[in-house]
Amino acid sequence: MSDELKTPLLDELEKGPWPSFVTDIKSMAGKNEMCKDLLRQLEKSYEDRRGYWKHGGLVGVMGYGGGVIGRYSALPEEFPGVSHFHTVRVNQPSGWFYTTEALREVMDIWEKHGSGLTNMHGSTGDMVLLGTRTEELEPIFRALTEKGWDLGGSGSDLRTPSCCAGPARCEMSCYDTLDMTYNLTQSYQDELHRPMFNYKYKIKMSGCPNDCTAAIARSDMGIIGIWRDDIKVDQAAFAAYVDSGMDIQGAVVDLCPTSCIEVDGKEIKIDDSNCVKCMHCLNRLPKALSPGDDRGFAIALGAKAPIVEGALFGSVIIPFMKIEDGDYEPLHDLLERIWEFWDEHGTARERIGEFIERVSLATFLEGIGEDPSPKMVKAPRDNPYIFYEEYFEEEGASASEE
Amino acid sequence: MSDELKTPLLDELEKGPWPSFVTDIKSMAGKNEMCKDLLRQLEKSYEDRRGYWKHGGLVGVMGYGGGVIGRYSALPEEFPGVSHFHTVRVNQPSGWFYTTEALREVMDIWEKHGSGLTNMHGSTGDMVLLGTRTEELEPIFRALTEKGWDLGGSGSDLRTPSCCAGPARCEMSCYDTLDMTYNLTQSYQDELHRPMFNYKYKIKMSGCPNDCTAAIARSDMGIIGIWRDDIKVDQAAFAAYVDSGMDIQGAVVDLCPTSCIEVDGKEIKIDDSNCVKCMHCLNRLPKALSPGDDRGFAIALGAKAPIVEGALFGSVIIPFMKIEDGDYEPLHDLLERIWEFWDEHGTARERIGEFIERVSLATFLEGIGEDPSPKMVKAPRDNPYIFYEEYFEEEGASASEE
Amino acid sequence: MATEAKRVTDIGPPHYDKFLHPIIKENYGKWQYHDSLKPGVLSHTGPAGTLFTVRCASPRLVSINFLNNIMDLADKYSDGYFRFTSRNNIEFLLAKQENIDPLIADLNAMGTLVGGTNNAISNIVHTQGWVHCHSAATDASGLVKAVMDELSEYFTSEKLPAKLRVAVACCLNMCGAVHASDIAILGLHRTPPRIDNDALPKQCEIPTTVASCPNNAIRPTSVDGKTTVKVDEDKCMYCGNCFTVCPAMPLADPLNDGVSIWLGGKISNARTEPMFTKLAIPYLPNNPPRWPEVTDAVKKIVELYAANARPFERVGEWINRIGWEKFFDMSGIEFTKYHLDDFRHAGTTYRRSLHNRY
Amino acid sequence: MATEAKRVTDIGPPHYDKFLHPIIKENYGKWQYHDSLKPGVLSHTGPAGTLFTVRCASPRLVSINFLNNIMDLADKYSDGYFRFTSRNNIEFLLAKQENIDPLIADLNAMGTLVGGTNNAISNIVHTQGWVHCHSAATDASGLVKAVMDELSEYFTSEKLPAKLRVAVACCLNMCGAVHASDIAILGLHRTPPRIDNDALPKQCEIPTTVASCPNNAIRPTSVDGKTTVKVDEDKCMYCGNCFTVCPAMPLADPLNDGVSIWLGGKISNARTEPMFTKLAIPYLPNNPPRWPEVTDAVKKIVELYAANARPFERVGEWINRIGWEKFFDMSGIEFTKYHLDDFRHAGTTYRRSLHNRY
Ligand code: SRM
Ligand code: SRM
Ligand code: SRM
Ligand code: SRM
Ligand code: SF4
Ligand code: SF4
Ligand code: SF4
Ligand code: SF4
Ligand code: SF4
Ligand code: SF4
Ligand code: SF4
Ligand code: SF4
Repeated sequence: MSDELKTPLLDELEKGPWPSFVTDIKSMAGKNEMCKDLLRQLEKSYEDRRGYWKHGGLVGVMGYGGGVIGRYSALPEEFPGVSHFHTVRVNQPSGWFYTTEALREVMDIWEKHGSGLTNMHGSTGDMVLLGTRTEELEPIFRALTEKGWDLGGSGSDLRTPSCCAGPARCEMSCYDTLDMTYNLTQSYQDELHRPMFNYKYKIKMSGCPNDCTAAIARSDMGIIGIWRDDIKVDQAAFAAYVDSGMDIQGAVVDLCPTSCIEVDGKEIKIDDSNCVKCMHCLNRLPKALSPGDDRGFAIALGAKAPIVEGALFGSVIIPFMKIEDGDYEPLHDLLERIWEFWDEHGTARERIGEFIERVSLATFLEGIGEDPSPKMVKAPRDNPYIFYEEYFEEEGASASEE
Repeated sequence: MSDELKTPLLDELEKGPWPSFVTDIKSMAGKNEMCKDLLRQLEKSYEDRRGYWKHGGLVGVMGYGGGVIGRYSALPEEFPGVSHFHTVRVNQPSGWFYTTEALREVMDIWEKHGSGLTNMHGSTGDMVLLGTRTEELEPIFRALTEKGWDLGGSGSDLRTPSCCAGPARCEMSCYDTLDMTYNLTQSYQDELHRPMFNYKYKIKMSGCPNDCTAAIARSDMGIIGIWRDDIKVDQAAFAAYVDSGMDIQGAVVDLCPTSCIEVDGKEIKIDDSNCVKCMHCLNRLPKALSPGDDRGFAIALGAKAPIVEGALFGSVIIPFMKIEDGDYEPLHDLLERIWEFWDEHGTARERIGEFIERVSLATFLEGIGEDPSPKMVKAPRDNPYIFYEEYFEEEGASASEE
Repeated sequence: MATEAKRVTDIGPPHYDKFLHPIIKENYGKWQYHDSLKPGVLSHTGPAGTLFTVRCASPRLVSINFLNNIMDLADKYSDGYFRFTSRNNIEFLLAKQENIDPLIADLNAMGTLVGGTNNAISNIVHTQGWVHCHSAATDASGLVKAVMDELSEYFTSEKLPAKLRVAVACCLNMCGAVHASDIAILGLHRTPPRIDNDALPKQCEIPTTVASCPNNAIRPTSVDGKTTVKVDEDKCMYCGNCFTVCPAMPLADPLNDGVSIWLGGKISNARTEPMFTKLAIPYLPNNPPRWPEVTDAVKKIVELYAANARPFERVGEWINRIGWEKFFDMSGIEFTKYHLDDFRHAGTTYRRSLHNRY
Repeated sequence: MATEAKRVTDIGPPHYDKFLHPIIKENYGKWQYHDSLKPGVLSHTGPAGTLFTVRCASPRLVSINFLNNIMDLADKYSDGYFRFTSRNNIEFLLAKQENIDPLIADLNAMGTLVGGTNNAISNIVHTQGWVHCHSAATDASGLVKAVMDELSEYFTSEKLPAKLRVAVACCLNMCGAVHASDIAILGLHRTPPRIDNDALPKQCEIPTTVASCPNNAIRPTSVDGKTTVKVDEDKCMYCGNCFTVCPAMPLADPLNDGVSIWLGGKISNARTEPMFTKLAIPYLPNNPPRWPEVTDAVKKIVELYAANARPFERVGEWINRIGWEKFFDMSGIEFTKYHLDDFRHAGTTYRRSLHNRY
């Protein structure tokens, strides 16, 4: 087919202030056939208003079940450059912090073995190398591992954990999100690379309830920083906010969901017993307020997109936990109890959130050996359909478990 | 069996400040064998901690399918006085207003033909005559009708409509609850006396959102007074409340759910466009505030107790409607559209609330010929599972209904 | 003589008109405002003058004797006009203010109480219980009497933060207001139905019976030749719906039937939207004649509420403000797995945010 | 030579430590507060000093060329240290405040924008679309470009009442944040899957395929001898879950695939609990390359929000305060039967109170 590249529709997307992916891909089209045919097939999609990718096939690297998304063009004759166009998911570093030196090494590999296109980053958090051929997969893997990189997750496995900047660049962080992400990723390499679960299991870590990684909405296990004691107040700094003329009443006091803030002159009083740790006052007054000293995290299980039972946010299963002097053992133990119970009683393609709803929270808690707490619910049940387990055997006999 | 009455357990319930039903029933026991055996059987229930009534049998009066609840003792030999102990439901007058003259007539009939015990009133609203024999039913019915009374509902029929004091004794009333109750009861005598529905259908009428008949919680069709224009304000009367030293801020302003009240000195300002007609400010300041002039009612369908899908409150199906110069035709028309659709597509023992949830609100509205309104929901759907009906047949063809 | 007369049907109730006091007729739909004179006494004023209402308690299960005494007083003080309320209290409708106190004196003399208005505990909406219903797991009238004896001071005063509505029902059918009351007392069965395999084939329609179970716990089966049903006991949550349609599946079990306590429901739209009642205490023993465990529990809750809620805060509004966890702490009521919803919309009750008090 | 080396597996990602700027290492976990210097520029201060962050936009679908340009700037201004955000923006981590403006100038020169902080519209969380996914009902990168061209002024300024998070997904799988965003743009199929009866028996597991349907619309059947499946079109809501497990059931339909607009979701716990996104516009035509109907609709909503919401009120918080009905009035968006929920917990969305604005 002719060498020139005609993409009138896509060219429309080179206009406007927002950086253009079309311009960028075009800049590669000279040196890379894949990019050229990608643009051509995409132009056709724009004309016909439909995609031209075949349903993903199973491809990967030796000994791994995940990390690669197979992708083939539905029109290989027309667009040979993208007859194969697989994705390689590379496990990003904690918090997406890089040095140019390290990332250049990855890009050199990718320039050599693939389309040179990427997603920085995928929605789960991986560094996504977009578009290569089956025969390149193994060489890419070797080259990456030599430079200290490894693949991320895909399929029914532990998905690549990700976290917010946390302690590395945020004063709100209630635990070390970067270290926990590194620890869990390293501790569960097998679960990450070899799909053995009922379905995907995503872990996201946010250092506080602002939840900058959307853990409560987008991860099967959201680990979100929280504190148990009182908000720390620097009254001098607060007075400075007052002096600055900021509308403390409107911007802070009135917006506290539990109305537990009082301002008396230049002094702020917080009724911490009614504070629900929403973060708003800390967000508005970062110099005056900060999370307490008794910091840790809560764990919310089961968030997911709507397919198939409807979208779910995570539900609080562990209201509070902390890592004491670097010992992740209790967290690993919990994670393994959860996986074991889900593995044993869950069905194929049943996310943990759907699983908990099906077997019921009470059953799930018993299954993983945790006690019920009112912190796990908005309110107790309002229906009378209670499965009583204690009952009396005969006159005089006392309550007994079935 | 011996004539004396030994009820040591029940006697305990003669103590204490609250009026005692035991003392009262005992006062009848002299003249009425039924009362005596009722106390005896009840005493046995208190000893054994269980009831001794057989499952209701089908009894009634000629040509009626409802109005009587058949009841037989499970221990007729032991307690012959209550071998039959049927309930007769007598349709109460609108708003439970009586004259002694009229009620004495009913009581004379009941003294002659029954136990002399009643429930004033049953939870649905009927005057409940508690305890008589099958052979007395027809005579009771004749005697009642001669005095201008008729039976109420039971079984799968229209249940006896009831209403609050409304315009007869309340300044909040937005429509004539007594008259509508009378009108509907008289207009649907056949539906009330001859069960032909899938299940019971209860109508309760409250004159305003205070809902003093619990229509939103206890009736398949709750007709609840509401107004559309602004709350009427008597600023002088409001000033008087201020002068009285009442805590207007704490008791009124701060409790408005949409914060639409402002008090400026002795003047009250209400942002009616944000008022959700909750009634709280009117309740606190009845002399200063009253419902607007554009009064009518909203209709909420589907309230019920938990059996079997869980309890439901009524959902707003008609956000606003009014009876113009005594013409109930539009309301009758609506009611008949609802019954017809429910009758045709509902299943046995499916209450209208369960029915709407099963077929979906959209389908139900189409079925009865009403348009969707945002007033019918808290918020639009959050799931993407939309059943589109308009679609394109072929290039150029415009949207068409399936 | 009466019974000779021609039989008439479908005449419906008498027209309300003839039961309305003259003052009511004149002020009908024109009432301007109401006042509260003292607990149990209201006045309503309209262009044609003021009507005084005296409200007294009724056990609801009442005899002709009781009603005759009431009617004698109505004749004496309110021109024979009176009414019943939606909570089964009795209201005397007086034209003369000076009749109020003598009427109250006579009512107290006949052994009833005046009150139930404004921020009071009004009469308990309740049901039949062992007095009349085959389905009852407990008695209703007795429970009401035992509980109101404890709470009567809140009926005759208006010292609570807001109205407090109590309901009693004797089985899960909840005839009344249990599902939407500030405090609800619910009798329940806690063991599966026992099947009478001889009676069932005769008395029950198998398909209807099978269909009646919300949890599909009922399956058809045959026992020595007869088609009957069996219940999967792990799936049964004792709702009793099968018994309602099939007499041969009784649930009554004196050893295990019990009483549960529920909280925080409301019906009015005042301030907050209507709310369902939520589980507080899953099981208390069914202990007639005075149910001490139940009355103690209810009284403690009322006192906790009275001491902590803000003005005009209903029980549910109060608990929502402080949070259920705090309520369980303050009340000392144990939070158990039974409190965790596991029915249709259970997921919507889970805490799906970080909003918690620590 | 590299490829000769022994093959290693399961080494995981590099330790984050080596990617942290020296100032970060010293202030690690000890940060005291942050400041906003201007749109896109933040400073974080700790005992060991202050770190400056400059945030620039990225199309996310980026080539080595783009990344090399970025990395050249990182070498030039931030000692080679930089990061990506959870919304795919790029953050340069600067030790020297004086580097901020030159860096911004170079970024603008290379054709990107600086901003996205505080009360701005940040980058759009999005997905693959026609660039890489077989399931796509629309393109993602193109939609994002078209929409952000319209909204860029809100990226480079902080003039909105609060943060405004936009998400795009190209099918109901919603890879990303569509279900919980202030504004979400969702591509969808609107006709049932077309079944390839020749391919299906070979490519698909019948039980899995049947089980995949949330609405039980799929039944096994046999077409000229081969076992395949059929779809009850009245029950199908085009979710595409069957296609995910069975390639022989494609849903793509250029004539009917379209775009929908959703509103009012949020993730943070700030003030209010997280909220799901709700349907605003059920269908807009799928109109590449610039989707004018979609960009117009989104821009109108943003402007309505900007003009009416209170400070720090997210889109969903604003709509909840004024009520959805008022939102539909103000926006002129039509409320249709499609807005009425009819899925699992539909009943919980009904208005079950009298609380309405008239
Ligand atoms: C690449 C990525 C989108 C992107 O452009 O970033 C992606 C791409 C796909 N997702 Fe996803 N998902 C991606 C993040 C998500 C997220 C967001 C997140 O992880 O934070 C979600 C919503 C959260 C969740 O997990 O529910 C998500 C929910 C889904 C679903 C619905 C699953 C569900 O239970 O609701 C599917 C369907 C499935 O699992 O079969 C799916 C399936 C897919 C498949 C594999 C298509 C398929 O049906 O097999 C897509 C491959 C596209 C391709 O050819 O490249 N993807 N997917 C994201 C992964 C990149 C990475 O590893 O970093
Ligand atoms: C008499 C009364 C209780 C009372 O003491 O006041 C009553 C008594 C019975 N109700 Fe009820 N219900 C009574 C008001 C209610 C209410 C309250 C209301 O109407 O405001 C409810 C809850 C609201 C509702 O309708 O859901 C109510 C919900 C039920 C149910 C559950 C129905 C449901 O769909 O949830 C049943 C079971 C059934 O229908 O088979 C039921 C069934 C019964 C039966 C017929 C027992 C049965 O299973 O067949 C009871 C007969 C008892 C007896 O022997 O006298 N009763 N029933 C009330 C009728 C008196 C009257 O006509 O005025
Ligand atoms: C007489 C009666 C209507 C009837 O036709 O029988 C009635 C009468 C009045 N109600 Fe009611 N309500 C009556 C049952 C109800 C019910 C229904 C129920 O309890 O089952 C409710 C809903 C209860 C709930 O929300 O759970 C009810 C919720 C109200 C409210 C809202 C209270 C709140 O703040 O939630 C008011 C307004 C107020 O009291 O401030 C109210 C106000 C009133 C007023 C002040 C209306 C007026 O201006 O006259 C009447 C006297 C109030 C009082 O008793 O303190 N009425 N009222 C009912 C008396 C029952 C009783 O004997 O105690
Ligand atoms: C860099 C980043 C974390 C990361 O590791 O990548 C981040 C960083 C910060 N976030 Fe965030 N948030 C980041 C994604 C998020 C997300 C996740 C998302 O958007 O998908 C959320 C939840 C969004 C939602 O609620 O839907 C998020 C909700 C917040 C909030 C709560 C806003 C609110 O009032 O609802 C705050 C507090 C604030 O801004 O007042 C916050 C505050 C902050 C602060 C001020 C924290 C701090 O003290 O440093 C950081 C700079 C704020 C800013 O950009 O205005 N961050 N932040 C993410 C930047 C994304 C971007 O490029 O724009
Ligand atoms: S989640 Fe909290 S700790 Fe993490 S970046 Fe956001 S605000 Fe900081
Ligand atoms: S964190 Fe939220 S709830 Fe707690 S005091 Fe601050 S604003 Fe109030
Ligand atoms: S519902 Fe309204 S109108 Fe009826 S009695 Fe109660 S307050 Fe009065
Ligand atoms: S009726 Fe309720 S919502 Fe309306 S102004 Fe009064 S208090 Fe506010
Ligand atoms: S609640 Fe149950 S037991 Fe009590 S009257 Fe109603 S049906 Fe009978
Ligand atoms: S009691 Fe209820 S749950 Fe148990 S079998 Fe009968 S209908 Fe089913
Ligand atoms: S949203 Fe759908 S189409 Fe888009 S990437 Fe995810 S699975 Fe593919
Ligand atoms: S698209 Fe969804 S609803 Fe339709 S058949 Fe497939 S799985 Fe079922």
